[in-house]
Amino acid sequence: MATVRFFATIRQLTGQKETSLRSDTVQELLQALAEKHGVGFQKAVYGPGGLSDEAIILINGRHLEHLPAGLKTKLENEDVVAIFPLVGGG
Amino acid sequence: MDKPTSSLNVDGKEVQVLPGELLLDVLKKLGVDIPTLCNHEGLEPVGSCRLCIVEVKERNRNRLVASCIYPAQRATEVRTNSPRVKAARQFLFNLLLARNGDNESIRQLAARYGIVRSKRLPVRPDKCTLCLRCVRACATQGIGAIGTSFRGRQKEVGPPFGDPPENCIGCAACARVCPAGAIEVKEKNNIREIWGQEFVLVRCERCGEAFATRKQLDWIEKELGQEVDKKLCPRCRQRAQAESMTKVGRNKREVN
Amino acid sequence: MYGWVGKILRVDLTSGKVSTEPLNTSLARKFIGARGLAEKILRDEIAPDIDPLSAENKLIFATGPLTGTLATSGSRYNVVTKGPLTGTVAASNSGGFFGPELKYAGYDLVIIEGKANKPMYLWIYNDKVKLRCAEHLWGKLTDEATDLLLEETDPEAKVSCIGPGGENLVLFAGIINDKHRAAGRTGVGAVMGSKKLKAIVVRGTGGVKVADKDAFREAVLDARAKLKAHPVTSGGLPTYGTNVLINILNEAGSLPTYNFRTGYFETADKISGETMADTKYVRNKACTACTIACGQVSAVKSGPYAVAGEGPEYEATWAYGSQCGVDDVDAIIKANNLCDQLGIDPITMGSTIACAMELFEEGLIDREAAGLALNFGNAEAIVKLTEDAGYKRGLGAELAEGSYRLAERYGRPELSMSVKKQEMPAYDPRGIQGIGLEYATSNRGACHVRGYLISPEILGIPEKLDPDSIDEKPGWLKTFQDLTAALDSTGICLFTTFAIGAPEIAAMLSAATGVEYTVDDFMQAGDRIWNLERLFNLEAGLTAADDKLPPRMIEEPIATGPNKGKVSKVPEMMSKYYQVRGWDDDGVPTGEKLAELGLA
Amino acid sequence: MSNILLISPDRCRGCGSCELACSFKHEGEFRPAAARISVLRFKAGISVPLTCLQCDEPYCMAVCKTGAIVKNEVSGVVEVDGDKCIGCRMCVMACPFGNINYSIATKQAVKCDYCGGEPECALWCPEQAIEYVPQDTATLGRKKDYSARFARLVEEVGS
Repeated sequence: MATVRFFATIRQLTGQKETSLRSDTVQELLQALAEKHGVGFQKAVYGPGGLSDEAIILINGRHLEHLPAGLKTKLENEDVVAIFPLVGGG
Repeated sequence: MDKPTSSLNVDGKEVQVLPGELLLDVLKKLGVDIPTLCNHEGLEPVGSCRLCIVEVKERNRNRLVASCIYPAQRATEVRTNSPRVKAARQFLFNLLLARNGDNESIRQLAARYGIVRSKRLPVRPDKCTLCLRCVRACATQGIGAIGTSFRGRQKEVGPPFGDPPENCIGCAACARVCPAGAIEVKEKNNIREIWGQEFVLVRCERCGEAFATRKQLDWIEKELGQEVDKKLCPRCRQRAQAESMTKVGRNKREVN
Repeated sequence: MYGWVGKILRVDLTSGKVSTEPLNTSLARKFIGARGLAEKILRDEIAPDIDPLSAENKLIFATGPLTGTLATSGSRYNVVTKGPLTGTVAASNSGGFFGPELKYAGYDLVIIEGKANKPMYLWIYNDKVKLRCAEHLWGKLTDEATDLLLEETDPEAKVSCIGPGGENLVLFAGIINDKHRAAGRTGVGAVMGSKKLKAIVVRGTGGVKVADKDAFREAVLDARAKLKAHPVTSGGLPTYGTNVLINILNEAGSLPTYNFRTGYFETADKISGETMADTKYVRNKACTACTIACGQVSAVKSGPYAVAGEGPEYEATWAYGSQCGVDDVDAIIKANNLCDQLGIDPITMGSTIACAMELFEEGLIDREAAGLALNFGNAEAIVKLTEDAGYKRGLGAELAEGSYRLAERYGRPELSMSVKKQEMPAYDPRGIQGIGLEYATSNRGACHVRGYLISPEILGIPEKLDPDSIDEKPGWLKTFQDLTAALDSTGICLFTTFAIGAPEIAAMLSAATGVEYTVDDFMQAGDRIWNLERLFNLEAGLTAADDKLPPRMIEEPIATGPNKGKVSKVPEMMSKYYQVRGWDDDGVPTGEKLAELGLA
Repeated sequence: MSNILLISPDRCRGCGSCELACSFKHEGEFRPAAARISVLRFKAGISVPLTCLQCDEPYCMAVCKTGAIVKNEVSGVVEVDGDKCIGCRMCVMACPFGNINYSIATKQAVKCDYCGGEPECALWCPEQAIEYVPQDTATLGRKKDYSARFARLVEEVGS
């Protein structure tokens, strides 16, 4: 089971901070979440239109973008997926 | 909207005139550059300075008139810059400069029309041009604290008999409307001095600004038939208004 | 004049003489304003090797040509001086309403020189300028001093002042304007304190003109639309404040924790923007002409840390939070509020306390000296030590010199997490390579807003750069350093750059000033300012050896979390960085480079 | 139906864009001191933009004897004809809200004129705290609703 954590506005969309899901790949995991959380999530993170430009998805701290397998990245039991909207500050 | 009733030829250009229009207004609408001094949009015209002089054709007769008091309907043709107009304007400016040649704003006005003080005329250092804007402003307010006294070269503007005018409320509109800066207003602490009379200014309860004479506030109350805020200056009234919108108590130190 | 208002106010505190002089327009064109222009004047007028707290140092309050206009977030002013914490050029900038008011009063810059023999404040009402006695204000906290000053000057005036921190020459004292906005870093407040200047109070009823009204209006509307359309500047910041970064940096394994021993804080969510938005934020507020409104009015309603105020910003939350191992959000808000009140920099303060905690756990500082146990995680300690430092009480007197001097005093300088003696902010350079290079090369000591590579490396704006990679970082860093140097000099806020870039800023600047700045001109002005700062520092005695991170970053891998095992590769990037900057191997700008920039 | 400026203080974040936009439009420069709208800032981030309410029976107009102040029956705007102003400042002193000023520079009373139907303050307000909307029952209802919500917020913040 991978741990999924939601932050900022994504937390508002899912109504939870954290969940656990069994998925083989990141893509499968996102599909499951998209199905569960509906249009808002699909627009903000992942949906029929693919990955949103305005989402930051970290797999064990690494941005999905920088993982060689991208969406096809395999998920193991202890893995942590963190999902953020585009945020900034400093 | 009023329909034009007549047409008028201004420097060769035909224009429509509305009933009751004064010639100066027509000329201004056309954008004709004409000197004025006594004229003020908010006051009854009197034609006292005559600087707005133009040449009109009225029943086949040419004459010079002060356009600010001349009903436009009466004329059929107007020349605003004819040799006669220029000469008359020059003469009027010279008289003005003779009387008020030390006054910078009068000199600037004359210079705009290419007129410099003629050396032959003796100069009186008067500030007042006898345009009577102040007198009319005060009268328009319904106060009438000032008028003219004496005649001819002795003619003077001021309160009757030169004494501090009893009905003056110290609003200083006369000073602000004066084109020559001839009326002196002194303000120190919470005292305003004008026409030889001192007026107590009301201090804002909050910020301490001395914002109006008491008599002025009384006058407003009388005019409105309503109470007027005598405690707060306009700026603090605005703050109070904002506070009432925030329901923040006035006594609490909330500001900033 | 357009954009600039064309006048400099010069105040000599030694003689009490106040004078004005016209702005040198050709210098203004080259160095834009604010940070750049004031630094140019500083370098021309002081010897870089002077003691920063001596009368010879000058303190320049500087606005930019866009300050006080409708330009996006055009609220900023800079305080420029030689910094007492770092010994480098110091430029610290702040928003709020003070900077614009200076321009409405008719001044682009105020140059403070000399030293008063008793506490004074400067009261500016348009062209009426007076030095007044401030003995009754000395010792007062910043908000009380501000209230008193408004009472005795004009309720609509704006105040920039120091608190006890600056008065007591805490080396990282800041200057606080509008009660909660701070020119926070590098110790500019200590310089003000050394001059015995408590405050500048200004009221201006004039205006700022722009050269091409239609073009300016269009450029600003365009930039504003982009800010409103961008999720960071229209959603995240107004809702969660800058603390929205706590969780993302933590999840990315780069939230420095326990004095940079690790990059992951187990209970980070307790101090996150999300938590604060739910429980502590009251309302967000904006600075002049700002469409973002990231500022958070916050309140702790009850308990030992009950307080109402503004903030904390992300950096302060981190410094008092994970850096000290503290997850008590109330204590963090209280400590941050104390920083505003005392007028000190919470980044350096928090990180210096973290350093003291490590020294304590190493057995080097004892409990008696500290007055309480300084274990990581002690919420009481962050509040107490902040106050002690502001008043230089007990151990606080040692903390008041920053972590470097503190750690050195106990024989362990390597435990100070600083560069050029200024503490690193809230991003672990071992997990984010670019930010490490940025810290190491920043001209005012470690700093996150001298480039902000976090944007591409973590947030993916404007492009997603791999935080682990190093090859492209020197080039990116130069671009970001130049951009921020130029932007800081215009008077608008760095946060706008999440949504807009050099083209939009150059368009606003050109229309405002009537000087045509192409994107290249604008970026080159940034390059020029960066090199000017470098020259100042070299003349002040710094060398390439100072462009380095604390040894922990290079030698000790991150202990836990996603970046476990990683170290910083700054040494590997340095020569390439010097190269892209046009500097020689010793980090000295080449003659060719200086000639190109018109600095030779 | 005429439009009105609807001000919702609970949305205001105090940036003062309205003051800047107003002075830019009327004075040709960024000069809040000369703006016809003012943002009044209070503790706890509360701020209120204020400008002329375009009263139905304006006191300012009632005390103006030169006819310089007139209520435009079509637009609903209380207009100043500066050329007719004699500088008595009775209007300034009569307005219970402090929403009209006198400019020494132009020797005229100055006040909000809705920018002739395209108010710049509403255009530039980043929070829609100032809106230019039809004056109908829906708007008036919203106005009431905002005031109530705002009052609650202020109570919450405490003072």
